[in-house]
Amino acid sequence: MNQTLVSYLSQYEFFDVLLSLFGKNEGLLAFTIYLVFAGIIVGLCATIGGLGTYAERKISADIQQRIGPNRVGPYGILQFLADGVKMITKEDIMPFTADKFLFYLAPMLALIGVFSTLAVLPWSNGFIMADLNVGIFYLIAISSLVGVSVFLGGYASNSKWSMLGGLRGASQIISYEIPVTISILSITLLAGGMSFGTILGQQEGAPVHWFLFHNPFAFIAFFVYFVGALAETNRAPFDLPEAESELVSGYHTEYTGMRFGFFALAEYIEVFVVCGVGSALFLGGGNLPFSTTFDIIPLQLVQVVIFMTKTLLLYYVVIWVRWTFPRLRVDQLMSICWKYLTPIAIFNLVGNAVWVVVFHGKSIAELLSGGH
Amino acid sequence: MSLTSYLLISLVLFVIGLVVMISRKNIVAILLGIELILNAAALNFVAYSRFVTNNLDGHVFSLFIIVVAAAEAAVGLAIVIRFFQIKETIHIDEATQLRN
Amino acid sequence: MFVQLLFLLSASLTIGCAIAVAVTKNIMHSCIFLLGSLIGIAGLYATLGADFVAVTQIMVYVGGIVILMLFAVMLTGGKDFVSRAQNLLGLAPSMGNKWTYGVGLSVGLVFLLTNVKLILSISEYFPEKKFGNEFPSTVTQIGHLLVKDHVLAFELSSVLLLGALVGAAIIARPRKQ
Amino acid sequence: MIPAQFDGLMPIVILMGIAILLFVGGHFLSVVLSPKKPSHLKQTPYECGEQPVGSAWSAFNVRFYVVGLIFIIFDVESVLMFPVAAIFRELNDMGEGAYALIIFLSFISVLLEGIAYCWKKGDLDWVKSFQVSVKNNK
Repeated sequence: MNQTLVSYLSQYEFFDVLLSLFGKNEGLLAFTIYLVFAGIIVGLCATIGGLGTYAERKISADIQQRIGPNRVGPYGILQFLADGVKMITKEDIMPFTADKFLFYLAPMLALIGVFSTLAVLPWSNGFIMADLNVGIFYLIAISSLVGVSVFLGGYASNSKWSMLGGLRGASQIISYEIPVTISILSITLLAGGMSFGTILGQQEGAPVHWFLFHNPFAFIAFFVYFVGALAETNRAPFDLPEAESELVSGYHTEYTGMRFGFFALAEYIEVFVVCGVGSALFLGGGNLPFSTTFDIIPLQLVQVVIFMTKTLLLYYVVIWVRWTFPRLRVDQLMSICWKYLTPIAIFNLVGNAVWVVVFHGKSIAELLSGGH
Repeated sequence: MSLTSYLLISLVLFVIGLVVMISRKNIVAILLGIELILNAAALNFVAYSRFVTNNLDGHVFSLFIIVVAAAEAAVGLAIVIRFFQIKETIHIDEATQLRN
Repeated sequence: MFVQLLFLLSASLTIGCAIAVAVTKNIMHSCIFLLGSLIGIAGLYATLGADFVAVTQIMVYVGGIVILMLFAVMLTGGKDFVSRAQNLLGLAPSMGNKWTYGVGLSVGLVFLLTNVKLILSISEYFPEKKFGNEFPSTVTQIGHLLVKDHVLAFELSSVLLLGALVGAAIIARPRKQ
Repeated sequence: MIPAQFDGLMPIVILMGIAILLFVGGHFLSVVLSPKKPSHLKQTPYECGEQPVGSAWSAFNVRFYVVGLIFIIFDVESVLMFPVAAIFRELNDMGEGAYALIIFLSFISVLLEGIAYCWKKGDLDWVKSFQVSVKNNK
């Protein structure tokens, strides 16, 4: 059964007060709650995306021993607001050869694809807007809209750089979806379900219960997932679709102003989402480091903080990787995906299946403690 | 929201798919029509599974329809690409080598 | 209320985009409208309580087939083909002439009307079922069906896909000239 | 009252609506605030200062299609594996672990055959055609 935010909140007393305030109209109340939370989450993610651009520049400056942005606000922290204002007030240029309809549609598809994934992102085990039965599967599926939007963005511009970037981007995103999907499949196999509630419920308590440490195959699966997720979000060292030294700016060469801003926003939120999924699937998500049956709202907020910490740490690693490794060539990109990651991911899947059958789904920690 | 409404949608979708297949001369567009028709069939299966039977066999059938549609699209588009390499066009009227 | 709204939204998206597929001249736009239509069908599946099938629809069609079609359009000349493409209003049926077109249309109309008559009476026999509040996960049931009742189809589908992969790769592989 | 399984659909629809509203709103804002001085030169596609020759919409290399082809087959197979993986532990607890494992492994082995075939035939090599032509020239 799908657990949702509303069904979670309905166990508290203030829900009844709210319900009477809405004249016993549960549908309207649910709609309002979802709307408010969706607004909060989108605002939060947009801020994180904006701060992501700032963090990226600041960290890269740190790595390259520069100062980085330091003019707008204290330590330049308001830089992303200045960038946003600049993007809104930029002139909107569209090539006269462009396919106008698709040119408008592409950034919108990217936004829809990324925002829809936020519905199932588990901030804590109560604050998850919709804990669908098909949670993680839904997330993979709907985020493939981004691949379509990258291709369309490249196609619609009718510029050679954009076209090359779009084709490369689409083929890269779909290729790396395979190792990512198969890694997630092995976690589904270990957890016995696709909903984030089930997956997080299996990892409660100390870090040894995380799926990362469940068995050696799951440990490898995390790295396959992470590398695949880097490539799927077009992050360096897999940023070939927007390689500035060869393709100018890739699929969004011709995009200016607000539409470029939407592409960038979608990309940064997507990085956040894949980091969040990584931390929920492998690193225990927002689970407290001890088991408790006690459940109040402040404890949930602590969980949100834990989840955000893990996710932002992964986010930091993503940025760190970007400024450490050189970019790959296209042939290396494809051979890494199909000749290394996919066979390794399939091997992990088989290993996990055998592990579940042989050890009855027990993790290493359980086996060790059971042995005593 | 009854079975009727789903069947009507499925019927309309099927007819539109048929019209696309008949009226377009681009082979890729004909494949688009086939996808619409397959989807109409799959929608019927799920609707019947919800309203008529009490099990999920209809869902499994739709799953297999989607699988077959993927295989069909892969092979069909490969044929289209090969056809284009030979004939330099994907006009359906150019596919006349088997005539006579 | 919400489910009805979702149904109306999905149904109008499905039918509207399907009509757009039929009447758009540009094949690239047709592919995108097909994508809209397929997402609408996923919404319809969701209103039927078939969450797994809905997500599969999005995953396979949006993530796979539509991208493949976009690639194929690009590989076969892309925009250049648009000028030669025939649409519904161009009145150039690919099979037969205007006369056969007219006969086909009238026969189709009769067929459609009888079908509609048939379909409209069907809900008297199968009244609408209310969803129970606790709903068993379709994923678990589909999994059990796949490994028990439909295990042969499940295994054979992998063989089918292997055949499709090998066949399509042979056909599409670039050749040395 | 919304049935439980539709309750989860509402946030998805709301988020999609927010995405569309954000797009439209951002567009509206940029239309109001941004300058409008179009010129022919500004609106030509960027090609590093050169005059663009021809359209970018031309036929591309078929390798992209082969990659998409391998992808879609794997995609569909992983879709079919998801429900089986989700009940794998349940089957194992029911004592049918070996049966489930055999089904699962035979499915995956067919998948592996596919990737092995493509690997052998060189569909996974991005620069295969280049290497062939170098060999022929020697």
